[in-house]
Amino acid sequence: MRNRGRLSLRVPQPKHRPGDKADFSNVAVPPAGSVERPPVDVKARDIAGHAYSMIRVLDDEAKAVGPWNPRLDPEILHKGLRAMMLTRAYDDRMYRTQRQGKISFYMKSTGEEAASVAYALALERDDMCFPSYRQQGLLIARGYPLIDMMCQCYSNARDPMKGRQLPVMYSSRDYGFFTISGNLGTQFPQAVGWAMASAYKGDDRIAVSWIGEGATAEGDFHHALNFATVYRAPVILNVVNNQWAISSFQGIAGGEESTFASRAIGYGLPGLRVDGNDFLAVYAVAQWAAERARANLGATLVELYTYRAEGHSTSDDPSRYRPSDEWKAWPLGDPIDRLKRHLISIGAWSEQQHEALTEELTTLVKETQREVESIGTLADGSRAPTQSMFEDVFKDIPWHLSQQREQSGA
Amino acid sequence: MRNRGRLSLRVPQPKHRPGDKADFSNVAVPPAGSVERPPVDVKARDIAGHAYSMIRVLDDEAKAVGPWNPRLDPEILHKGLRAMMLTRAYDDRMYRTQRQGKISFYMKSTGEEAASVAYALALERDDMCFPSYRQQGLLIARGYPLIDMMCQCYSNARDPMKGRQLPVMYSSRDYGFFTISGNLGTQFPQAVGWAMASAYKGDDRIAVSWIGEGATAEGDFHHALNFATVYRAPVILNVVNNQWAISSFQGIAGGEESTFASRAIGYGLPGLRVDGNDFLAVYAVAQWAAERARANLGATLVELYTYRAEGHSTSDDPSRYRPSDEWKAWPLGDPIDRLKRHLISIGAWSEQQHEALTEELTTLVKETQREVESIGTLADGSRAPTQSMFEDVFKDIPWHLSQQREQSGA
Amino acid sequence: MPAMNMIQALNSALDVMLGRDPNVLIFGEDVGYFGGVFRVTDGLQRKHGVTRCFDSPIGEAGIVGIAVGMGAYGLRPVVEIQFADYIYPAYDQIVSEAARIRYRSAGDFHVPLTIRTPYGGGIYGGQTHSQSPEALFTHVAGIKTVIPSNPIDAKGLLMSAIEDDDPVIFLEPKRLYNGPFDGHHEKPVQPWAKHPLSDVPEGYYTVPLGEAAVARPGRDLTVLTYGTMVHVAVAAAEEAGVDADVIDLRTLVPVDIKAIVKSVEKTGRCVVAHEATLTSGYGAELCALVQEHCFYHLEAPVQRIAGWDTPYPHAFEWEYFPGPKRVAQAMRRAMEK
Amino acid sequence: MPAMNMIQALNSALDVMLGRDPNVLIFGEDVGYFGGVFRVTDGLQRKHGVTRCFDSPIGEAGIVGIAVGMGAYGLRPVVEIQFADYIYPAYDQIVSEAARIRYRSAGDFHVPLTIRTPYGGGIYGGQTHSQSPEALFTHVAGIKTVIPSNPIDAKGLLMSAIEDDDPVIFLEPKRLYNGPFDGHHEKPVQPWAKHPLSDVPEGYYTVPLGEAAVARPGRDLTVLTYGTMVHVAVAAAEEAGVDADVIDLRTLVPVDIKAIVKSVEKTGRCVVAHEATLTSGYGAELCALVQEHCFYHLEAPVQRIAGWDTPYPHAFEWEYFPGPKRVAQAMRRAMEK
Ligand SMILES: Cc1ncc(C[n+]2csc(CCOP(=O)(O)OP(=O)(O)O)c2C)c(N)n1
Ligand SMILES: Cc1ncc(C[n+]2csc(CCOP(=O)(O)OP(=O)(O)O)c2C)c(N)n1
Ligand SMILES: [Mg+2]
Ligand SMILES: [Mg+2]
Repeated sequence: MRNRGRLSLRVPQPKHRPGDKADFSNVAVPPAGSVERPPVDVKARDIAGHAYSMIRVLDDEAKAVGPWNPRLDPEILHKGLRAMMLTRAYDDRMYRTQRQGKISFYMKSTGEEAASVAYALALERDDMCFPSYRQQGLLIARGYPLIDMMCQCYSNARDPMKGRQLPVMYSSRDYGFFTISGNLGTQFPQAVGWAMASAYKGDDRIAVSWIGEGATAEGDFHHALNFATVYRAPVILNVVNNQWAISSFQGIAGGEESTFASRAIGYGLPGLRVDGNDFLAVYAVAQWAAERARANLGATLVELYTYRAEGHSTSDDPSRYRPSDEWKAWPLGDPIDRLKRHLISIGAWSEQQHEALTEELTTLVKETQREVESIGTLADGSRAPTQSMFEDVFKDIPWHLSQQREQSGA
Repeated sequence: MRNRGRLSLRVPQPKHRPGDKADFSNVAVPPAGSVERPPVDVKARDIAGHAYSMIRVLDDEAKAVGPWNPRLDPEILHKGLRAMMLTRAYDDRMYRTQRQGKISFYMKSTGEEAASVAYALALERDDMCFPSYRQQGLLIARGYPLIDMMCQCYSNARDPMKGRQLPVMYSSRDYGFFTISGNLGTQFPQAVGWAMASAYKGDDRIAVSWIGEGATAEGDFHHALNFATVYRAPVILNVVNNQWAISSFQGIAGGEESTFASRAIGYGLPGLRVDGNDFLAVYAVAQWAAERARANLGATLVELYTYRAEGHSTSDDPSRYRPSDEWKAWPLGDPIDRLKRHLISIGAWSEQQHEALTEELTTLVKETQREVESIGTLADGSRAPTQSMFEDVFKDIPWHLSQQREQSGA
Repeated sequence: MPAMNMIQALNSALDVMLGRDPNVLIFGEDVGYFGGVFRVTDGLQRKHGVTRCFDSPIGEAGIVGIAVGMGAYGLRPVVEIQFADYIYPAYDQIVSEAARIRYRSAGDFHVPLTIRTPYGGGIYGGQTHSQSPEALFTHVAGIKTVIPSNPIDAKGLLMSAIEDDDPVIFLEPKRLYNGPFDGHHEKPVQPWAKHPLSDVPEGYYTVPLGEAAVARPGRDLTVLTYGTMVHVAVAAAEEAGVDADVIDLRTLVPVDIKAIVKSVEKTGRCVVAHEATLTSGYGAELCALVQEHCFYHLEAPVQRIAGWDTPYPHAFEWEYFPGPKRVAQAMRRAMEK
Repeated sequence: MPAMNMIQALNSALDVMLGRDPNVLIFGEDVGYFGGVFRVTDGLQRKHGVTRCFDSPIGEAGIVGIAVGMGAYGLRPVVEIQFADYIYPAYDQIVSEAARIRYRSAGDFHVPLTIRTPYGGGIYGGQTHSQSPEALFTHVAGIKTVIPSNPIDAKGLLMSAIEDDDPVIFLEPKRLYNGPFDGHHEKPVQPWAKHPLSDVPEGYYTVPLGEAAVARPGRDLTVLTYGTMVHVAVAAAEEAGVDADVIDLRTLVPVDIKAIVKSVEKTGRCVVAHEATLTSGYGAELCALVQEHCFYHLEAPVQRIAGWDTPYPHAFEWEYFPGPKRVAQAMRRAMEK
């Protein structure tokens, strides 16, 4: 065995860096409609191939095709389009607001709106979501008041989080949206725990979680899959593979060696890989996995294949580490544009209506912002009462915190 | 979607509990020789099926058959047999020694000797092992002085660990045996790190690690596989599936939903499932994976399918949670017995020789023990100097530890 | 009332709570069919069913992460970490999640979670079966830390912890499971049955969190301690011939500052004792509190007695363990000055 | 010598060490091509090659576990945890492994590992970008904990840490990266260039671990502090009109007890200041040490100034941060009595 060649350390590198021309010809995009739709009680092992393919419904002409076509009423499609467009309008506005120095931080979900909005519409209203920080579309699609979202970002006196969290770290029990953590991955096993609790109680609600492809490297990803399989938890676990984790490409998370959907296989769970920019495909997969979960058949891992069109957050400048035209070269397009074209192709939408809606939503966001700013901004001093910073550490304030509150003069 | 049946929580249960008759008819045991042996540069995805089958070389007549037959010289087989038998004799003796109250704790590896001994012989002498607590066979097969192992268990004045660790928590840099942790799973990413370091330095040594099937639920299992795949680390990662983790059966670790070897698939690593009680099969797989690692082709996950024949440790009483005849019903037999029968079948061994060797090894262990006890036992007060307890916390003793050493009167 | 040892008392607490509240459930490594490596959950699965007390995979981070999600749903999970030494993989879920969910969501969610785990030395467990990690939790805002020292308290505190709407780390002094232990390892083991605090009511009652108890009233010197060391301190007082006021803190956060101040103002002298390593141990906080609140009453420096700043060395169990001799020495030092 | 800010000084330390020792390598989240979210590793991959400074998966436990294995091989890994708030997933590998491998193997193996991580508040980072977890490491035997407060020390201490044969937690006060900060957030940011301690030698030198520095000599009162709070304390001394002896501890374990005792014996009064939550913070240890070593010199209780016992609340950055006003108050309290 001796006298072998020397070993060497391999460090994965993305195909393109700033200055290079973006090129995704290595990304295999199967034709829409080409992946089989199994019954929900299929054995996981029998659909191992699904983890390597890609479920797609909208074809190049924006027609809905194939067995995964969820055949939705145009009403639902309109809802979805509106929620995705509102999410984008809101993101754009808040991004600029941060650039104007009015809020401290922001994270857009541009290009990934279908990953949350299609789920929100496919799930029951009281199914519980355990999002990461890029699923604001869930709140918007479920009709959470935009003004409350914005007040959270402004940390003003109406911020439901009382100024305790960075912008975008929403929480709403009423809207089935679990409090966002700054720590990556922690929500994944929590969702499984919530689902186990639901099963334990004989409830019929399921849990759904989202994690970035980068964060799948955390131990909590493994714990979630493992507990989910052992206790057959009614949960849907989504990996949002948007190709990037701040500056590191998905190969640093292991994405060059296998798909993230295929991680399911070793746990005996179904792993489905989906065109994440195809509203109908995401909807159909959410429906399938929810039905499976509700039928007591356990968890599904879903890889939502998409692209992070903008910077990681307002603290990030992606032109430092990737070609600036990657988003344009992205082969799966823009989820809003694709759904719009589909609606037009079935005669349920028009360019004029689209323009009018864009206009309407932009105005809505602007007006909401005006209202929010009339309540106040952190910079003006509008925020929760200072003494509230000592509350909610515990249910009741213990002596040492009331002493500290006193010392603080709050 | 409403008006579905209620959910319910599934908690896996083993097929048999104390009082039941053990029955492993559900364990699929493919015939020896039936699994293909691919070239070491095979693509992981092309051998996904290997994760669900079982590599076996010794058939029911103890003949070595099929493509994985490593065709070893009888000399190596004799070495392996001897090391396995010595491991068992040593285990038996130390177990009794604990029962006599002379040492505080012990853990046997009975029934699993091939999982370590075959590896020790298949690897290069300077490949680095990151064992869990049940691979004492590695030290024995590599010729580590039995007396030092025993002194460690006695925590006496010659204990190389200076009394710092529980019995069986050996360490020997010289014998390529990493210091055993009491914390499960931590060695798995460490092995990957060592292997990455070897690759980084252009070395040709590889690392090998062992984890129990129960401990695969720890996050470190995931970290190891993930880093190993990303950096293509020259490492062999073994899951010793001995069916039990203290009182919980392998289903609690997810083993009813898929095989542990199949966990490799989602990382794009080869996952091989092996008859862990078949010395030749374990040897052949170790050789294959080592060759692959040394050829800079990266990591392999190996599931060693075996059975923990005795209690988890001297603190455990397995008759409280499993049928007492399980070991007898175990379809893969006893690794020592199977290798012995093979050697006899090829005319390289006899019952007489076997008896003589058993005798010799029992005497060796007894005599070593006599020597060890003449050095001293913890109960008699033989141990490292008391002040040594303040050493090795840091390389140099800082002021606060020298002050504490003084206060202690040591 | 039956005499119970600490294991029985804890088992009874769990049994009572499973009976009272269908939202209580128990899981952890080996806690189901087998009843736990220390038998604290013995019989609970058989009595209450497999979904109410069950085995979990060996992944402490997973156990706590799952429990956090269950807590958010509205259950009251009680999880066991087999040894406190194995709680570190779960540290992120405890510190970043359980402890902060109420705060970060402004009360929208909270996690009524109890984490039980055996801690401490005295059983020749070596470096990974002997640790006392309480100070790693007392530093974290949003967690309560509780340590009982006898069967009556153990049961009452555990029931309070389970009913509490905040996450509680419940550390069980494993050396006290089967009998009181004053550090005299050379003496035969005493069963709890002979101790008055083993006279445990069978049904429901609580011992409130945040209240200390006086384990031994005295006038000369205050000892602030908890867990196994309560018994060691009481023995040391006799041996040193010091009339010590031994305060069993029971809850470390929120600590019973009134009981501390009252005692130190009375005695003017203070010894702080714990098994955990000295540096940055909870004893440091106690020292700081005492000198902040009682500086002008103090006649001598507060003496800290603790585990040495080393891992727990298997062969040096009794050199490491801060036994009665060391505590008595500290008492004498505190009295001399 | 060029003026360097703290980021440049740390970058220079890493650059020098990569150049001097082929066994040094760097990895962590975003540290490779991009050079780290705070740019501390900027340019190192380009200069030294991809295998010497590279991106890792987002798994802190994995990062440290891998580094432990590399250390056992004989390398000197320097890993970055992107924010100290994200170190908890790695806590088990740090506490149970890195810290204890030398001890448990009786010196057979050791792990010369450096873990760099930005800590502390002052940047509106909210609860998960502002934490100061030093006390969670000072309690653990076998780890050294280092915190610089200026560019010269940052570079010299980091080079010492990398050369040290024991695991070192190297906490970088992120609010000081770009300039000294005395807590007056309303004032314009000062660049390091105007500060004498930015005059950093380009090449190799070390600042020894375990030695404190005097940040401001004084006679009236001792301030024990580190990191960002050094600058706050110096400003507070001016504002309170107190001639404070401000000790910049630089290494928390092993701490420079001689420097502490010398100063407190001189002044008889002491303030301890840190950003971390008060309860069981490292300040508690400092209080305990001061009263143990200097009881009879103390004229007033040691005053602790720290972050409140709450998570770090985004909108209350300056109410939470223990700024010069609070430190000055504590100084006055310490002087009054
Ligand atoms: C435990 C932890 N480690 C590191 C970070 C810092 N961090 C925040 S987001 C991020 C990248 C996440 O990438 P990915 O999971 O792919 O999600 P995406 O941003 O692409 O949606 C990192 C490293 C963190 N928040 N938590
Ligand atoms: C982190 C951690 N959690 C729990 C334990 C307690 N423990 C020791 S061995 C064991 C069972 C391990 O089972 P398995 O991994 O299957 O290994 P085996 O004993 O069968 O070889 C448990 C739970 C531990 N040592 N470390
Ligand atoms: Mg991503
Ligand atoms: Mg096992």
